[in-house]
Amino acid sequence: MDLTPFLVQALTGLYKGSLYWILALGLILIFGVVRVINFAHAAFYVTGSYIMYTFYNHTGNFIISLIMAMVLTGALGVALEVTVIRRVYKLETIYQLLATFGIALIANEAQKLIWGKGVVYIPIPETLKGGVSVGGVILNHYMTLIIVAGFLLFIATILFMNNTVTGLRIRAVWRDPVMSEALGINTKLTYTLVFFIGTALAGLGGALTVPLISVGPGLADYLIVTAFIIVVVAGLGSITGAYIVSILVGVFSSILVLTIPELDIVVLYMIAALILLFRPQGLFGER
Amino acid sequence: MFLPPRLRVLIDGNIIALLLFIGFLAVIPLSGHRFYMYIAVLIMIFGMFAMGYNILFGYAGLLSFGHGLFFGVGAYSVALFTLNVYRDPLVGVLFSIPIALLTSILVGVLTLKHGKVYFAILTLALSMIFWSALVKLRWITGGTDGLTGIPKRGVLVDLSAPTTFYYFILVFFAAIMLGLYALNKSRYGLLLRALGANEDRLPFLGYSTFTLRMIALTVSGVVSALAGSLYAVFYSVVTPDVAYWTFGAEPLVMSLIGGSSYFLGPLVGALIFVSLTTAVARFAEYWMLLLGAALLAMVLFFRGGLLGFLESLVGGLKLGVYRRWRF
Amino acid sequence: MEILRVENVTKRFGGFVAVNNVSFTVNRGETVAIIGPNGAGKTTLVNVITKRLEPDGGSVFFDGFNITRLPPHRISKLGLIRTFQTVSLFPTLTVRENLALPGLNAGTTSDIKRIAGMLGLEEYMDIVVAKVPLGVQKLIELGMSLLLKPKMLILDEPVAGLGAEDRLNIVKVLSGLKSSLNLIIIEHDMDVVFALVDRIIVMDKGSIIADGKPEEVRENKLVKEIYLGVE
Amino acid sequence: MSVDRRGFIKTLGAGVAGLVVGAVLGWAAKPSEVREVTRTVTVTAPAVERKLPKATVKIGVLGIRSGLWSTYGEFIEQGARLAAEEINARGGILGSRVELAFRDEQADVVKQARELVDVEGVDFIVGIDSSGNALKVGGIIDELGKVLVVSHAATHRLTEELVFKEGKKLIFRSSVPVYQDGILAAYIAKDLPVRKWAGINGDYEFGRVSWDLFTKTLKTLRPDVEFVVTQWPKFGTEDFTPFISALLASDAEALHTSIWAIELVTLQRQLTAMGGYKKFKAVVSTLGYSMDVAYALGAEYPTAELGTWVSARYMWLYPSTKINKEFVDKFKARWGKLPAYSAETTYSAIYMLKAALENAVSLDPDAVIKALEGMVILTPAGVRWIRPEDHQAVYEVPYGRIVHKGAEVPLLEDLKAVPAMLYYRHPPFG
Repeated sequence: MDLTPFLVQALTGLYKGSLYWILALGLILIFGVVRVINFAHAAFYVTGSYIMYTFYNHTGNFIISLIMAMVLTGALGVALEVTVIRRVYKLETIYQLLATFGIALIANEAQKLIWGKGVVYIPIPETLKGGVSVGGVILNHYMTLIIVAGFLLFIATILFMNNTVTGLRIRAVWRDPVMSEALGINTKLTYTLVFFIGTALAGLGGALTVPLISVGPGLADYLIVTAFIIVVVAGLGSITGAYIVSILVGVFSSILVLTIPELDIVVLYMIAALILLFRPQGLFGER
Repeated sequence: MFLPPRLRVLIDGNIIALLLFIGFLAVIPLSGHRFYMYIAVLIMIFGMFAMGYNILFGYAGLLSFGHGLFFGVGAYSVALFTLNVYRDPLVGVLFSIPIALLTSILVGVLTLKHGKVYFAILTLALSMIFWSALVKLRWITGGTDGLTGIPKRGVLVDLSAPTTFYYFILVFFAAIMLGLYALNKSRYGLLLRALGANEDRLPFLGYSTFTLRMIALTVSGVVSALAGSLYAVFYSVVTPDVAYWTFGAEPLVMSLIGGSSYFLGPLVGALIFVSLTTAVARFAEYWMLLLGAALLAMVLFFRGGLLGFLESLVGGLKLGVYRRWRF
Repeated sequence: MEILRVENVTKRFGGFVAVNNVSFTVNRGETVAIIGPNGAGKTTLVNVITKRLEPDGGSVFFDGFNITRLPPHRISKLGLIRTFQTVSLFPTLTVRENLALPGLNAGTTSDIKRIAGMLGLEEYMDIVVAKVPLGVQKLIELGMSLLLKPKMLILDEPVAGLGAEDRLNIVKVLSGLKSSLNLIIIEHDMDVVFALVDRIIVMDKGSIIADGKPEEVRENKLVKEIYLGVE
Repeated sequence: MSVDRRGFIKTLGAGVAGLVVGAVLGWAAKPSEVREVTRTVTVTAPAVERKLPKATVKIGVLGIRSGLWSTYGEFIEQGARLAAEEINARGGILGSRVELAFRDEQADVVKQARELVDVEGVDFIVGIDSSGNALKVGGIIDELGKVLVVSHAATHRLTEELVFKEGKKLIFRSSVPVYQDGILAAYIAKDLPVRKWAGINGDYEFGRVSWDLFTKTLKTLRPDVEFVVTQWPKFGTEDFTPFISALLASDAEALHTSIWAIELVTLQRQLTAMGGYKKFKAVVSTLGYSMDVAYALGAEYPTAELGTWVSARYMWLYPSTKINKEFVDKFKARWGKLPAYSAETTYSAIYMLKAALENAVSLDPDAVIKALEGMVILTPAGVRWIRPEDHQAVYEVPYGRIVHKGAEVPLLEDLKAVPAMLYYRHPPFG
């Protein structure tokens, strides 16, 4: 039996998994530290895409546009945190969900007003246009870049969390906000910082995909569902777990497309549900 | 009032308001205005859905993200039954009840053993499986396009005239509302409220929380499924959208808008939700923007829902207060 | 004639042994106090007996039944009832509704009236529990437990956090109950303990270090050292 | 469902009338002659006191106006507005002004349709993007009691089942249905020197039926072909990479797809990036010349060795008639872009209603239905014949090969048209 098709599917799955991971990381940080389930995460993702598109059209510089997309999306996140999200921290979770859901609806429509309803994207950078051919399928360099970027992001996050003072502070608040406050950590500032990081990551994810995925208002509504499933299956609170599960979901769903295309999502959801039934705290979560 | 004490206990502001509302609904067809009849049917169907949902959410304190599952089970069982087994809407709707009962028990066995957070996640996961199965098992469910041609005119009953159909729905609506009111007043109503208020204490009073939760889930699931089956007959079309989690979150939003700690809160919420979406959709383009702003305003300023807001204005409104829900 | 027998019960939290191989028996008609410093394992022991926590080892027998594997609601139905250290009521329900909850299983409206009268709760009946004073809440907790018609009642610090007047009130009620059911009281207030019980079990660091009549325990050197001394 | 050889012969026979119409009025006819014909259509009614009972004719317009597909609602709106403005500038319909009311079909289409009829008091409904929504409104059309002209939704069930089998005579359709994506696509494919086909179509009825009609028709026309791999991404897929690599893992030589709108833009770009255009010698993209896609891909629109064959439900560069040229110019002047297909189909739907009203001189639905049935009308997309049995507007739209000539959008070469009567399915739709 020729295994090349499976290898190819696994590789494209690796790329998709890396995309999920960038989304899931922002979600999990915000959920873990700020304890808000951010329904507007997809809206930030799309905002990142649009900002990337705008800057790229004006400057033609991929790197600058990417940084601007991250920073501006993060700044938007902070603006929202300070004006709205901060006011719902003390409320029951359900109200936080509704507030972020309201923000998502508003953001979708606002994007339509600013960038129009049409489809936008930017070309793949010239230097990355080529690719590696595996069994007749070209693994585009840009896709490889996203796989590498996802992995680097994972390493960077682990290093940041374990080896910097800010990372330590974030972990402390993650573990126990009350105790952290007692120890003199400025939790309010930490929340804002984490919201910045989380939304900037969403912006990064959105910006990175404009060369491959076309952008329209309300695009990521579907993507975000998968990211949520990943966070839950991994266990709320495990960064390493989220990375592993993202990659597994990417690879596994990709192979399902090849093997049982008729039932791919059913199987995926079944497995997710089975995992949750037997380990409701998630694969890597603590009860 | 000159009523025997047993009866007097049963009578409060809720039942009076409910009877007045049912009376009001009963005279709407006299106006001959079909659009208002249409809106009223929507309010009744979503009112049932939200009231059913709130048994679990407002009473028992369990947040379900998967109620689209029950609604969908109701809708698809009436569709499959009337199209393949026996062509009659009434029999179809009644058929959906035992199916919903079995589904509820199955869901309960799978989800109720763990804590509240896990319940929310597990119901979401189960409803997504159901949804994806509806999408993918085309030869049974018609896939994304769903099933069409659910009859209003059947072997036993003919509901094809709009007014007949309206009263058909009204009968179910009134029966369910009065049934829920009786439940609310019964010992189980009290136990379910106690479950929401402090579930950890109940075992030490000799009650199994699992059993109580199962009762709440079953009532909630069956009422939601009934709403779904009526919805399917109403539209004569059913698509997997009804089982998607966003659809399942609508009764939650309705309960919160009306006030989830009030018996009539979900119904009031359904009334507002349906009217509001009808009104803002006239602004064609940007109705989602307005909906988002309305949600945000509610979270920031009117967290007790409309009834909570009214109560804060007119203190001592005896509408039957339950606890506020907490994760 | 024994009513409760605890055999070699152990409960660990991670590496910490909260209850270490504890065994004792309570006979019918006995009123027992469990005392000991904070962290001695008293509440954990009660939690294990009533199955709020799963034991890591040992067995519990009540009224001839092995209750080690029973879920808490079944244990309650056998007549082994407990109260909680921090008041655990249904804060959004009225006092009447709180008292009605046990009644749905065992008592009747007249029982509620009688108990409410005995505890002096009549004036609060239609007020939401969250709005009544702590002392009254403790009484409601007691009333709720009594309405379950217990064979044995375990009271976890029934007077903690109360003023002198409320304490007196509860002690009065409890001494009236002594004759009709078995009481186990966990309490720090030695006046309350000595006023009520026939027997004292002293715990420290998860183990029983003394068990006997109040006067014996009072004279026990070890107890004086580690417990009464501290006080 | 199947279209076998015998079916085609029958089709030809049944289509004689249509072919005659095509021959007389056909797309090659000179503009002046054609105008003469339309005049004969509209002048049949008596000339005395030709007025409608109302001073305004109100038309409800449904389209997708929120979310990822909201461009399509915009196209419908643009076409409808242009038609109404033109008609009103020339004195309306028999002196009555045309007024439009827009609604988002994503906000519960049945509610919107009812509100248009019962509250806004519209006389007609046009538009509707989604097939599901068209079937929902179609299901209650008798309760609404107004003529509905669907101008985008492509499900064959609307006309074949609701109109023809169930007799819901109030429903019409001005746009070509899924025959374009299935049957005509097969006619294009049969001439390509490839044997092994791959397919990627949406996992919903439109996608399924497109592929089904395509494979069955092509197998009849070219028994030597093979269909080696099929993928069914769900509606709203934002990333096609796993599907594409599964397609590329096969030994297929050509690809058929009825994916559309933003999804098609992503599909084409990812197909290019992953080497799809090195592998597939030909690509048939049934809605590839929808203007949102043409504008979005622009100069990057990939071209396969044997051609990227695209079509739509109307294409601005076909036919080269005066009326079409005028329409394109007016549309560009009004909206700044070339007309998308659903703009034309909605524009023509309103002109169909205008012609019917001028003929019937009445707003009575039965009279309007009678006037619409069998109507032959010259529109930008060519001559439309409203087939009386199923109320489907019969006209042809060709396929063409994408070429880049430095224009604002890619252009088409080798336009291949097949007479509409040949590739439309016919009553009784065996």
